[in-house]
Amino acid sequence: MVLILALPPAALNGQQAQPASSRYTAPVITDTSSLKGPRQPIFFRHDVHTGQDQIPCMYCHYSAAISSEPGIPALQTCMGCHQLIGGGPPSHQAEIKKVRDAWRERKAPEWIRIHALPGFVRFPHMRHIKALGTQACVTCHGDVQKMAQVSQVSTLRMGWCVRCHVKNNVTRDCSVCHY
Amino acid sequence: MSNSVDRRRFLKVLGVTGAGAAAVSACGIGPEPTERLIPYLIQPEDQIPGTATYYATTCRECAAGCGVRVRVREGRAVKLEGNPDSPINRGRLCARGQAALQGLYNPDRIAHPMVRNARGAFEDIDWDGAIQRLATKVREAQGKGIVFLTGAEQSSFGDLVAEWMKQVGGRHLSYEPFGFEALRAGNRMAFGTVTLPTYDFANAKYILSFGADFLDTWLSPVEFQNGFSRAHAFDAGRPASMSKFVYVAPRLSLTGMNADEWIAARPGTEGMLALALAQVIVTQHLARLPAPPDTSRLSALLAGYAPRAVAATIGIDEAMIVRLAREFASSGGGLAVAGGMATQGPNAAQIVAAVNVLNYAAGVVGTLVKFGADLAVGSTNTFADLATLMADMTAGKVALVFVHGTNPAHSVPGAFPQALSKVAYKVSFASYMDETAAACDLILPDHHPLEQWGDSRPRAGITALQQPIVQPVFDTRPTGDVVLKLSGKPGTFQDYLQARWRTRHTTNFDQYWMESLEKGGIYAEAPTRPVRLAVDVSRISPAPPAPATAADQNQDVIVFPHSILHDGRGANKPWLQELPDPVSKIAWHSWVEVHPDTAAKWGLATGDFLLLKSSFGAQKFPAWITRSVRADVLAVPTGQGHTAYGRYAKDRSANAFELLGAQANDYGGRTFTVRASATKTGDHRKIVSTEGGPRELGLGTTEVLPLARAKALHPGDHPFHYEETPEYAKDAVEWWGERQHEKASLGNYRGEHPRWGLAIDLAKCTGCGACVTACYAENNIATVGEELMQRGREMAWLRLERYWRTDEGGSPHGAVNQPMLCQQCGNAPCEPVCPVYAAYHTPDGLNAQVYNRCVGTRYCSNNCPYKVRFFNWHNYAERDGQYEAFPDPLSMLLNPDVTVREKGVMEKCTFCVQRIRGAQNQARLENRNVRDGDIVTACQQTCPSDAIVFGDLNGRNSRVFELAGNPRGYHVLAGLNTKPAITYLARVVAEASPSRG
Amino acid sequence: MMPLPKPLQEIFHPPPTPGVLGVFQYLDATLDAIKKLRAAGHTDFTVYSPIPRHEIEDVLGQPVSPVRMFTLIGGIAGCAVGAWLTLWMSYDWPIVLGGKPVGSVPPYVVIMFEMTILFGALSTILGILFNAAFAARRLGTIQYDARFTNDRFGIFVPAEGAKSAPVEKVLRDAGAEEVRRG
Amino acid sequence: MAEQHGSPSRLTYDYVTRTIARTLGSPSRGYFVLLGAAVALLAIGITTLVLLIRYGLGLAGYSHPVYWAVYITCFVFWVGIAHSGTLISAILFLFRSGWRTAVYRTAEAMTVFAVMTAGLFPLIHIGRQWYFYWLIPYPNERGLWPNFKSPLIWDEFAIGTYFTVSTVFLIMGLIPDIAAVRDLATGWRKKLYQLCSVGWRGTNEQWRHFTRGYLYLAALATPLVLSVHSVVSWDFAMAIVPGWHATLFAPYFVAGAIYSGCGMVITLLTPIRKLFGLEELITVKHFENLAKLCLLTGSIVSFSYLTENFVAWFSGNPHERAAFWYRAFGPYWWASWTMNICNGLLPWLLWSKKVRTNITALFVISIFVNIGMWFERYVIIVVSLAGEPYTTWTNAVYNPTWADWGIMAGSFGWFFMWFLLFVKNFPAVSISEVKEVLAPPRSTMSKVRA
Repeated sequence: MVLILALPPAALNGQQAQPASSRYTAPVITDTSSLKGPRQPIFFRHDVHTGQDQIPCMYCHYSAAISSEPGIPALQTCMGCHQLIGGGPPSHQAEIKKVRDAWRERKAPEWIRIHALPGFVRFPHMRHIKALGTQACVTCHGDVQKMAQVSQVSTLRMGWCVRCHVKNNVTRDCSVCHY
Repeated sequence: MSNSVDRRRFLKVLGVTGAGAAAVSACGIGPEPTERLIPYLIQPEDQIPGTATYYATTCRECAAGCGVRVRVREGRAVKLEGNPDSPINRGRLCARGQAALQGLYNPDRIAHPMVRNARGAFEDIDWDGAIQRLATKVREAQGKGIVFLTGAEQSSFGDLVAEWMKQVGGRHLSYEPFGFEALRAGNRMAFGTVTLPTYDFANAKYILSFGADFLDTWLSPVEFQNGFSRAHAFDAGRPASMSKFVYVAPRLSLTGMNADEWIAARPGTEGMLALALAQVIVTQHLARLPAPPDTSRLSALLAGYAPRAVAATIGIDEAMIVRLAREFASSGGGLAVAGGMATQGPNAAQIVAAVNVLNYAAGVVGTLVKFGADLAVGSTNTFADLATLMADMTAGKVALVFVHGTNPAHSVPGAFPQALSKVAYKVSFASYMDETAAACDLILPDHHPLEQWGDSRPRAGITALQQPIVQPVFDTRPTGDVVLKLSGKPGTFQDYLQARWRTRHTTNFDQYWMESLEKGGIYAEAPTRPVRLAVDVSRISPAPPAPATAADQNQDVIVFPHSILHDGRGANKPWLQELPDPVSKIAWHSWVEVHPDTAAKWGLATGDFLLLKSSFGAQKFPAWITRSVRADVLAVPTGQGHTAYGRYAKDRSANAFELLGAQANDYGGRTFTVRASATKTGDHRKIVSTEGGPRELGLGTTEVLPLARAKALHPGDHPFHYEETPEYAKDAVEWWGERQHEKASLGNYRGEHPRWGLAIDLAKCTGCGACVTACYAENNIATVGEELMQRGREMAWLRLERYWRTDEGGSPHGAVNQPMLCQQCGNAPCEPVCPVYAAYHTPDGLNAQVYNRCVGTRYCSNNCPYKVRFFNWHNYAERDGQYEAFPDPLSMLLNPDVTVREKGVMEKCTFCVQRIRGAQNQARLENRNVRDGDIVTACQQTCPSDAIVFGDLNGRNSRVFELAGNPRGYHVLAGLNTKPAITYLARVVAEASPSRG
Repeated sequence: MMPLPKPLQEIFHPPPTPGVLGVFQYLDATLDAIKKLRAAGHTDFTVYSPIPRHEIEDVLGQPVSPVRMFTLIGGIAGCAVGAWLTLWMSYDWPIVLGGKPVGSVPPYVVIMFEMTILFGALSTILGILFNAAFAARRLGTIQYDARFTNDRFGIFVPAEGAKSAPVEKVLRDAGAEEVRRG
Repeated sequence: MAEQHGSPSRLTYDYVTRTIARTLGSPSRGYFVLLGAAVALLAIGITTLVLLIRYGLGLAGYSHPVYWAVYITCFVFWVGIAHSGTLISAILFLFRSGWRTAVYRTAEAMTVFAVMTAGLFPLIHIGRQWYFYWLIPYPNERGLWPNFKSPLIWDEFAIGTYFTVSTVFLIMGLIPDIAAVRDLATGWRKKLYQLCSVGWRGTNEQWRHFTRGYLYLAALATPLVLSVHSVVSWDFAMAIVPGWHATLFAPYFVAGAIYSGCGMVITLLTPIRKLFGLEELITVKHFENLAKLCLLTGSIVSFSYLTENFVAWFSGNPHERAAFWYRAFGPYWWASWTMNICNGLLPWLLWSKKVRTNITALFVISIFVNIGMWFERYVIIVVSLAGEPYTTWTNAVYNPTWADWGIMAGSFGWFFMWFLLFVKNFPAVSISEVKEVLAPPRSTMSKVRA
């Protein structure tokens, strides 16, 4: 068993790399009931990880740029950092403890799926990232960097896809997505 | 794959990536409900979600030992493809190999170890308890006779078993129902060696088969088919070198169908014919004579076989014998092969010996017949050994028997179960509850070959490796581990295997091991061993013995191995059951082949049951009336008639092995030709046959060119253009077509696009059916079962149409096999009639079918002249539904890149569009264009004959573009102006009269 | 029944129109009466008949019904809608089928034709309803007899007070079976 | 034959009104038995449909490559039935055929209900019935439209238009009659008819617009009736299946439709006339005229059969020849010969005046006409597909199953249910138009008689 212990550079050097003024600071959330989106088994803060700590999306969802699937990071990826990082506020610490417990018990958390396409649609993530760049996740997934809890912001319905394809003058051949 | 997860967990992990999870979602193309995403604990290093990984391993479906590459997605094996590194199959695979996946994910696999309780029923037992119990039994049985029965096992596992048996004082027996004993005995008679040589079909200039079905069941079918099609292919570009193929046998098999000439000699006289040919060659000095002692031995042997003397007995005329001999010898590389099941009568060994003599006389032993590169299947135990074992068991000399990887209770029905019942304790390592396992006391289910370590030595020089591709699907254990544990040795079978491999390569082993795993084994060319004629060769006497049976048993019945189900091991795989037999086109059932003259005599129609009764047993088979069998014989395939084995195999038709005796014959083999009485029972069955009705018109569907004509073709010739648009209308149609296309280039369609196309060489296609199964596997095509198939509901996107080539009397010489699939027409008739644009033309020239848009008017299929569209009459993906085609865990082999179709939608071939899009996505990532050869369709990939080529018809440098311009090329039903993207290259047939010499 | 609010009351239950109703048994008598009424300068009378008779139309001297304009306009509009529907929708998402042009007029003629008929027929109905309703603005306020849909003809002449006597006389003279005032 | 001056004196306006209004009286037990039978058939159909939707169309007998079968056969059959109604009411109206007045209402009601029945079949026969609305050009989120090049969309427009126009045509004709019934009725019926008669009183203004409008409707319905079955025939003629792909199809189908429609009118009128005692209004003369129409259209159909076969032979196209050979002598020979005998030979009996004026004989013939026409569609659809000679490898084994017959039975139940409800609630014979062909009451004539 090999653990990836290296930390992302941004997480380690973030404070030096970014001037404090432009840094986004994720709020400490006490009342989670008002947040949009489904409640996940672990209150994973995308806004903390990618907004505040500036970890690029591709660090965890590494296959989005090379595969049709973005993949859900393995628990091992979480533990890569959280073996060392225990979190600041107590609420954060509690959630990180859940991660560590899961790792110890070898029981992966069952995330609730938010973005789902019907089985007859193919969405090659890598083609979109290739064309739009690694920052383009927000186009469909919304500003996850500021979401304490991720919710679906786009309809992900066909008309929504097609409008973007038409606007960008790329193919709307049916068999690109449906086969 | 080091972390172990239980099966339930494993199934859940599959949900990891979600999209494409249509594969496991029951509602098919309906929207899926919110699901849970369960991440890996540790991401497997070599797997990227949504991207396939390929692992090399070895196919264990038969003894040929083809290399395979397994396509793995999210921990599931979804497709098998041939391993191009393997010198045996060169990247190709047969239908049986493709279907290995259905063995892995078979719903009828034994999920736990089981033991027979006091009431005689099986109950689950835990592994430790089972092994403990077994250890006791082994201790008790020591000295009272222990036998370990395996299938063909030239492998480390076989060696381990042999070692252990030695340790406990037992014996190891390997048994193959079709063990090629006649070949071994014939080789001993002619050359004094019992090994099985390798045959070099690729370099043969003339092929003469005496019943050897080397394309379907004989020794190493994929390898031989690949070689055969290279020898037998016609290529206008190179100096025309199509090798003629003559088939001598009482019935046409898949191999026989591909012959240029079929000689239906009287059964049993094939050896006499071979010697007669040798006689002509020797006396007319058609080949260089062998060295002196052989010359005299040859003359002595051949003296009595002058064509004139034997012609009447053989049943063909003298002139033909002389012609064949001349053709064979003058070709400068004639290869004669013998020993197929169709000729495995009591004198089969003599026939093989005679054919060996013919090869020897023609001087190809050592060049085309390579002793030295011996085939492993030749070192299994003979049927005589099994007969001895049965006698021992009956006599109570065996106290404990282990059965692994073989099912003798099915192939030797009656005798074997009876003998087995006399054994005190029976242990089975079967993966399925087959007839033998059902008669055992303890079942310790083995891993499937795709789940475990192993190796095999299919032929001298080659050791193929086998590695676990997926997590075990059920609570099974590798038998190797069990044996090691029982023999008190430490470690697992993996350790044992590696230790053995370490002895081959002591330095830098890890690298060597990784390289071997990547390549799928180590491949070396074994040196050819020279052989000489045996001293007593003159004792060869292949005349058929007079039958000595009861007077009413007046019919010769040939029991031949089913080319798809083989001895019956494929019977529980729905892909194989649903794949029609290449010759009879019958699926899901057995049959008996009856010549129309015989049928007329008995008043039989196709489907009428015939009761065959030999001295050993009686079985009923529905008749298939065909001219592809001699009038004086009946032929029955093996494969069906299981009384256990699983839901797809059980109680299906009749077991042809019942007709055979359990006694070994004088060369130690089993006689597969019996005398039997045949009685019409009066029952009738609508057998599932996909064969077309009597409306065969041959109008622009299949084209056949005589060899001489094909040779005369020059690049730029278009012999088949006569059937395209008539001259007078040509200009108008062309002008109109141009105008239409101009107007059609709008929107999406503007700009440069490829036009995907296929070229299919009918001169190479043998009709083996590998492509059909590959298509089922790649495209999640549902199998519908016998009842629905009887109603014409089969879903085969790609079907093989078999058209007999007949003489004036209607007797076939052979057949032309035409793979028929969606032609992706440029002017597709199916498209404009769809009211909702579900069938439409893509910019890259595909005739796409948008499943989720389809409402199911079925107009497209009505308007398709090729009839290659298939409708989902029921929901074949519905969980536990009445029509479910993928019961758990079969659903795990569904391709996540292909939508599983819902009921009520039309589906069809789209040239594996998922592979096209995958290659385009990859090319885009790498900032390049798709290259010719990047995209390989499933059918092309597996085709053992390399008959199918895919590519871009607009790419001037593509292989398919070149083939589309071949003078032999034609379009099916070109007169309809559909402009298909598939170019067929006409079949070429070497005529009966010699073209030279 | 609840009395309706006043403005609605006036619309749905207008006060009866005063006048004289003549019931005729015979067609020729009816025609005679019409001629006489017209000669006497009456234009605003209503003729009831169980079936349409061209003789009545002739003596009334009515112009041809404007319904035909509705039919014409509806038909032309339908044809245009058919053409727009087919061509616009084809080019909105151009998809090539069977090597045919995206906007292919010959097949669309069928749709255009059907739409012509559909719109033509519907606007004809509208025309009938509209015209009949417009003309019948006094319908329901004038006297009616249930026999008019069976076998009697009738003429209603709006007249008040003193003016009704001469009208009554004309109707009687022409051969009215019955003359009612109301 | 504009006016029947010599008609018997009993046929007065009042007699006509009361005779026809009498048909709306309390239903007899026999009526309820018939209605119950129709509803029972409909229940069978609905049950079958539910099973079809649940388990898939595979319950029916379909077999590759016979992908259209009994359902489409029934569809064309019912569309065909629908044709005589509008023909009689519109075309004969334009030709001023007086005899149509007694029969046109029944025929027209039959048209509407037959189209209603026919229209269900395409919905039932598609694989995913719940997505039938994708065939309609409605603005949707996906931005997709239907394909107007597909004959199925033409069909949808043609059938839709035909249903709409024939319905409004029927309703228009009904209005004066409902008013007449209203003026005789009492109780709840009076209220109902009051509502349905939309204020009809037979004023000169109403008649002026009504007669004009009716004329234009008839003028529009005439090309429509010819186009609808042409479009239906193009479902087949536009395809490349030998046996379908023929320019002859449009006129051939239209003639066949009218032929079967007239047959059905005879089948329906015979019992209605008896049950409702309408012998005075619907006379043998009317039946004879219908029979003549049958004879004419039947002859066109027979001629089309000959032409089809001749062209298949004369074209020299081997596929065409094979298709027609298969049709006549293949495994479905019985269907073709049923069709040939019922449609090709039977109409010849109608040359005899004796047969034409014998209502029992006509009734029997009309039933055979219907059977024959059903088989015509069966032969064209099923047999052409089964014997499709392009691909020599397909092996058709088509046999209808209970699911085919269940839906077909349901369609008859559906049709007859509506028809029975109609004839009991609305005048099945036009009151005003029958009066139109009578001599109007004139004082001079009555004086002479007196």
